[in-house]
Amino acid sequence: MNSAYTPEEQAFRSRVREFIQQNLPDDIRRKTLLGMHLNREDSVRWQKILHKQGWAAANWPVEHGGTGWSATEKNIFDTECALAGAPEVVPFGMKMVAPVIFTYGNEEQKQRFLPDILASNVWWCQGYSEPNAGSDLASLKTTAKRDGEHYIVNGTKTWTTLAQYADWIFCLVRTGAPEEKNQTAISFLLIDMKTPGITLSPILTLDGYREVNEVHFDNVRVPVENRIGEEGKGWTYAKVLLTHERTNIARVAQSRCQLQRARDLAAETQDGDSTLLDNPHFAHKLAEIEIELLALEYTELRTLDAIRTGQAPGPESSILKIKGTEVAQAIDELHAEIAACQGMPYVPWQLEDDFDGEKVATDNAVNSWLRYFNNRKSSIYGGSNEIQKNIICKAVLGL
Amino acid sequence: MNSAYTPEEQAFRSRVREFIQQNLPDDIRRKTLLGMHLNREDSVRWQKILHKQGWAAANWPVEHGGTGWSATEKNIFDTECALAGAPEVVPFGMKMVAPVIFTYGNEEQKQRFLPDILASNVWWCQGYSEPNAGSDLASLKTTAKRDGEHYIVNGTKTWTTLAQYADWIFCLVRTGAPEEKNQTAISFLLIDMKTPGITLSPILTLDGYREVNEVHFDNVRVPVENRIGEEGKGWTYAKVLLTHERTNIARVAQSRCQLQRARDLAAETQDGDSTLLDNPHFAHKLAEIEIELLALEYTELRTLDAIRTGQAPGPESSILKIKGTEVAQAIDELHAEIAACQGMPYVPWQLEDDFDGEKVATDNAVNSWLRYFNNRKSSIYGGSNEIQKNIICKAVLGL
Amino acid sequence: MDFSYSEEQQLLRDSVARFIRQDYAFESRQQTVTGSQPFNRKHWQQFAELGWLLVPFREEDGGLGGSAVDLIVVMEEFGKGMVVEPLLASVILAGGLIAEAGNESQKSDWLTPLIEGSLQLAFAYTEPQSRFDLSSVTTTASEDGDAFLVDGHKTVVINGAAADTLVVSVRTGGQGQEGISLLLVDANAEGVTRTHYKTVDGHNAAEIKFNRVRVPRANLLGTEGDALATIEKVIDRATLAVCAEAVGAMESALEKTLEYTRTRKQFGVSLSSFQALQHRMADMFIECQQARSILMMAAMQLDENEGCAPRAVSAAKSRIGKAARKVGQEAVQIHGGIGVTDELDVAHLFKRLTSIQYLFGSTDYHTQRFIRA
Amino acid sequence: MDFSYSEEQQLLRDSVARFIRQDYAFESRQQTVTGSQPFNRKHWQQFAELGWLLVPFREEDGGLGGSAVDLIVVMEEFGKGMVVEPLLASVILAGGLIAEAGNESQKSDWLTPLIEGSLQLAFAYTEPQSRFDLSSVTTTASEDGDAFLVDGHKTVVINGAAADTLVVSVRTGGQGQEGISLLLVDANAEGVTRTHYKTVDGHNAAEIKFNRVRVPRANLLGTEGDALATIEKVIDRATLAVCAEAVGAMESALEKTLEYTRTRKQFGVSLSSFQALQHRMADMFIECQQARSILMMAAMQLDENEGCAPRAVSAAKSRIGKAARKVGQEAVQIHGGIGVTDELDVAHLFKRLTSIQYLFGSTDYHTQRFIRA
Repeated sequence: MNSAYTPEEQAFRSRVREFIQQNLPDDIRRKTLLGMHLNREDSVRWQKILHKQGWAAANWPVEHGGTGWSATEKNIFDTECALAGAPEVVPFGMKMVAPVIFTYGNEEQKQRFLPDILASNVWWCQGYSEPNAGSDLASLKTTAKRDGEHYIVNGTKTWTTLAQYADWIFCLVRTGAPEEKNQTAISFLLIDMKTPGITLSPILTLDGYREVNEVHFDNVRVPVENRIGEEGKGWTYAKVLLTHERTNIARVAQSRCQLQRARDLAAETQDGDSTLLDNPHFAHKLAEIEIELLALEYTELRTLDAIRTGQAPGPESSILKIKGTEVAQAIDELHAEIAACQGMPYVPWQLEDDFDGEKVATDNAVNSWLRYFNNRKSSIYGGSNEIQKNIICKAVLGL
Repeated sequence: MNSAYTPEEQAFRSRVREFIQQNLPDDIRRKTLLGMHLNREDSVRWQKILHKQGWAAANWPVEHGGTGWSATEKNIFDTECALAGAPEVVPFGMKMVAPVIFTYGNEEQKQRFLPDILASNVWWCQGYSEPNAGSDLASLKTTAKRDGEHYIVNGTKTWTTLAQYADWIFCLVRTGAPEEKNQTAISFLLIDMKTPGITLSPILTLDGYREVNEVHFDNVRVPVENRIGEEGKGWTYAKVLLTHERTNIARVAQSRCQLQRARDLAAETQDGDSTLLDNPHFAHKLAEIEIELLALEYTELRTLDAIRTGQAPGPESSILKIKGTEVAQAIDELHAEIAACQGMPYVPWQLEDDFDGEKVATDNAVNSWLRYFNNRKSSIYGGSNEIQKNIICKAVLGL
Repeated sequence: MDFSYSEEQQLLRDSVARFIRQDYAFESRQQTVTGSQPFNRKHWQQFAELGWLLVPFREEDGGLGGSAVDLIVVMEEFGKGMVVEPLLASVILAGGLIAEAGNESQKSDWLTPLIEGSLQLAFAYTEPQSRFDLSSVTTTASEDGDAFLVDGHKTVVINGAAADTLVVSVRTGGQGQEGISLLLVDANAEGVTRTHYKTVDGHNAAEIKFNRVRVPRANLLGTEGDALATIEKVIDRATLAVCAEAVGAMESALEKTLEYTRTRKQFGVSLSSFQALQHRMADMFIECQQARSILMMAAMQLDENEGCAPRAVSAAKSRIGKAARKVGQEAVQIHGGIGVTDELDVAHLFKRLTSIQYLFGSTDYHTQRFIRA
Repeated sequence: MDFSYSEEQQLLRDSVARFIRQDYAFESRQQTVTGSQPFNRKHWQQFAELGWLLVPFREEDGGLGGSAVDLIVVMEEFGKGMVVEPLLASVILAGGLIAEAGNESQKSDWLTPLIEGSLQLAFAYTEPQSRFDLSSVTTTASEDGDAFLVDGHKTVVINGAAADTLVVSVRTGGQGQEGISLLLVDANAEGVTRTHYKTVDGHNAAEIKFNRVRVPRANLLGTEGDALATIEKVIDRATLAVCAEAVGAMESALEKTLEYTRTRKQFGVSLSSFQALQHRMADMFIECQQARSILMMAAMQLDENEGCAPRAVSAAKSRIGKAARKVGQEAVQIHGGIGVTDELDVAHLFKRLTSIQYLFGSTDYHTQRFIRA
């Protein structure tokens, strides 16, 4: 048993660190460290920088332009990005639809779609969830009826993140009868967002941000050639990839970075006759979170080690999801507490680069409450923590 | 809305306080404040002192020798007893079987049993629970078969507290067929513990104390005249009285008294360069418990006020049970923390009055861990906190 | 001992509850919040007409008696409706200071129009560095003939956008707890700069800077240099008021969560049938009940036993802050996705409950104040 | 990076696990605990024969290497079986001090028989006032020719009833962290008074008083007055050892709880079908996993990076103490009535987990030490 990285891994870490230091634009770093929402241009700019370096697609095989990194290398890359304030990859194209395309798509589809994803020329969004379905994906109602060489798509998708930026959407649609089982009735379609009949309704999250949308399909004509794989097999494709390739679930490095910021801010925050970091109760809370994060880091490393030695990660990733969100939310609360009432002003515009008015509170303070509010989602989205506990009960504890 | 006691109530409080101060034996006070188990002699001695004063039976009607106190007066009495270190009434005779006898018993039974209960001449124990039944009382297996003017009782009761002291036991037994419903198949019997065929197996609690027993009945002959009320109605009698007359569930005054002791002990406990009470984190924990207890005290007073104005206490008593045990257990843990490793020696005998050896640690330290261990039962016995939450969900929240 | 509301209090409660039900639906509240006005002035007129602006004041000041219990009756219902009209900031806080420390002329100049509904006030006291320390005042008032010249910066002044007159805490000398005074300052006076905004929970507020603002000596509230005790007393009452607001908001959040889980189906059954969620809602219920109990304790102590006010209020704020955090977070979590959207009332209850956790001192601050008290 | 045990470690683990399974059933453990002997000496001979007494020592001291990872391999299995034989007190603590600070002659006089299984040691260091402060030593050793005279009182000395020789921390001068020394004291020397007892979790211990006990200068371990760093280092290793023991005990408690809820019926269905209990057992599982992770972190730090030992060990003890509390309490609560009886193994796991929460510093103490480290 030893915790040392190999010399090759250490050298790789240095290379990543150096590259980010030299190439990450300051404005993007600032926004990322503050925990602001990045706009399309920010995300694409950084992704193109990575692409130039050949590091755009950490999770793709080399043959399609991916890095071919091991799980440990991916973890090192994610860690260094997070610690340095580099944004995460927008996952919809790179991590979600691309693996479906290169695994189940035909040659023509691979050549048509993958290069633009790799180069971040095209923004994708995801059309899985539907209204009133919650964590229960089984009751898909959006239909795709065959009409010659097209499908006619009707229905509504929801919780579609940043659909307002998207050029394309990948959708699960019902090509079979309503009563048919998902395993044979669902197909996987790629749809151009400019197709007539698609409209968006924004949904604001509780921090006032347009993070998600409803996407309405009203007799939208989609060429059959945009279907991935066989008709009726879409559920299976999506399922395989949902449980696969969930890297950086625990978000250890992001949390470490935010915890360090909290410590620094607390040290500058007056609290009575001293600073907040000197308040023994606050320091105790901070230390408990730091210790929890340390444990989580090693839980993650244990999982990586299991992957390395060929054991499937399996339901242990539920622990990473639960504890990862709990720790991140606890750190968000520390930031909210540091800001205290200075976090109350709702002035998100003052955080933008082009704001030239007078700021009413520090950017840290203003964003800390918004971030605390927004990040309540993390224990709900992507399989709520309740669902994760059910998975542990069933798959690990045999209950 | 006001929180003031009436002048009559205040005068009553003074009388109770004064009486306890003048009449409570020091050795009993010491044991009670330490949280030690009292033996039979201790309990009876104090109960007889109360009896002489006419205060033995707070929950009995005046006609049978009770005090006739209001809910508020009972609360004042319980509070003053707890704060002064007077033991609680042993409930099995006074609070459990007596109300069944004076409500459902015949005249002969009342005259035969009540005076000895009132005067604490006879020790009773309870025969409700059976092995493998848990919180589920529905599956009673102990049988009572009619044989002329006797019942022949066979079966086993368990969790019978202090049965080793008992002269009599009151039992729920099955006089109907095994498949018959409890509402018609269960009878309520009073059984002399000296009857041939009764044997006890002690069950030690995790602090090593013989707190409970299994009571085995092997063809035990019980005169039919010892049955209370009608045959087959015992379940109903027991149910009515189980939900009735649960006073001092929250144990606010006991907790207040123990919290004050914890504060005093922490102030005397060296912790690094200062005392434990000066440790900001410890002080914070203590304050949080104190505040929770304050809230609980007012939750209890609100319930008393509801009783006073004729509203039934109802399922709100589940809150008192849950929070009461949580607070008490939290205070037990404070005591365990104050003692720290000084609580490790298992030497309960050094707490007894007749111990004349050398003590290996303070009585407080030695008993604090035992008390912490033993009191884990409080969230399990008498309807576990899980059962109480089920009650709240069903009866209050309509789930 | 009597834990019930008087007949008058019941009428008051019913009247506020009726207003919330009939005139303060969530959608119309959101229109106010996202609109350009600080709040809905029609509602304010209703408050005046219904007599609610009288509630916080003693009879000799033209009020209804001003008991703490009266206060929590109104604020609890306000909490359920998430009312953003500035009863707390204008009337309880700023009005409370004038009632507490003002002379007769000041009361007739400012309290009378306030109670009539024609004047808006705000209390400008927090500064960027002050956090929860009421004695951390760096805004100065230096003597200049028969006036003061005020310089400084006040932050997150609730109702600061709407206020006609500000009550400002200033340092007229001394250090720490000594030398703090209160001045009535025209919000539109020369040298006053206000930057308006809404808070995350929909109240209007402002950053206010004072640059050699001339304030006549007649506008000094109470004795010069001796205002801290007055401020503490009024802040304690305001703290009780937000505690009551939180109790109302929590009960509303619980009720909506219960309702949602009863109707929402997942995997073919209603969410409310999942025992793990049931027990968590039972925990929320217990939190609400414990919060209500300690609120009543604090209100009664304020009315009966003023000497115990700091300790009682801090106990209540600490306990209710804890409950507000738990109930708010759980209500959102149990609602799932919809719970983190701007369109759901529960998300806004959660945000208001967060603000209340920090207003007038955080949960930890009040636990520590309780230890010292 | 490699989180797996070496082949030798796996063999060691299997060997300890086999012993627990075959020779250390709960009932026979209880016979030892309630019996009059400090522990089962036959077991101790087995430990010696199986080579387990060699595990904590470096090869140059006649040991097997003494890595921290080796240590946790053994202690985790001991935790599952609630072993009361004094590997921790006699070998890791007292033996560790001799290995760390002793000269060759001392090692051959005490370490050799210890490893062979013929000698019992104990480390007498806590005093009634000392709580977790290792520098709080009032037991004095004053010079008397070529010897020391020892006076003082040591409390809760684990294995103090069985020990032949005591390692005693004494003050030979100075104040605070300076002037602390270690002496090897014959447990049966004149002036030594021992009061024996069992601890709540079944280990043997003693109160030990020293009254002008004469100890030859040759029995001084290490440099006079300079022992604190040695003590801290050895206590850190012992702390890691009880952390490992806790991880084993927690996993055992969880496993027994799962098994109980699967078989136990209530209201006609098995307890394990209640979702509220399921989620709580999922929480217990997560606690166990987080505890195991931080244990591995600390063990690896001790082996690879000694300078970080205090911080790593305190992180582990703090986190594992929290887990021990939760898992122990929940295991008892979910078992219900049977969980609070002496006859159930889970009740004894709970008691041992409680002791571990406090041994070598409480959870809060280690959180605070982590902050300072």
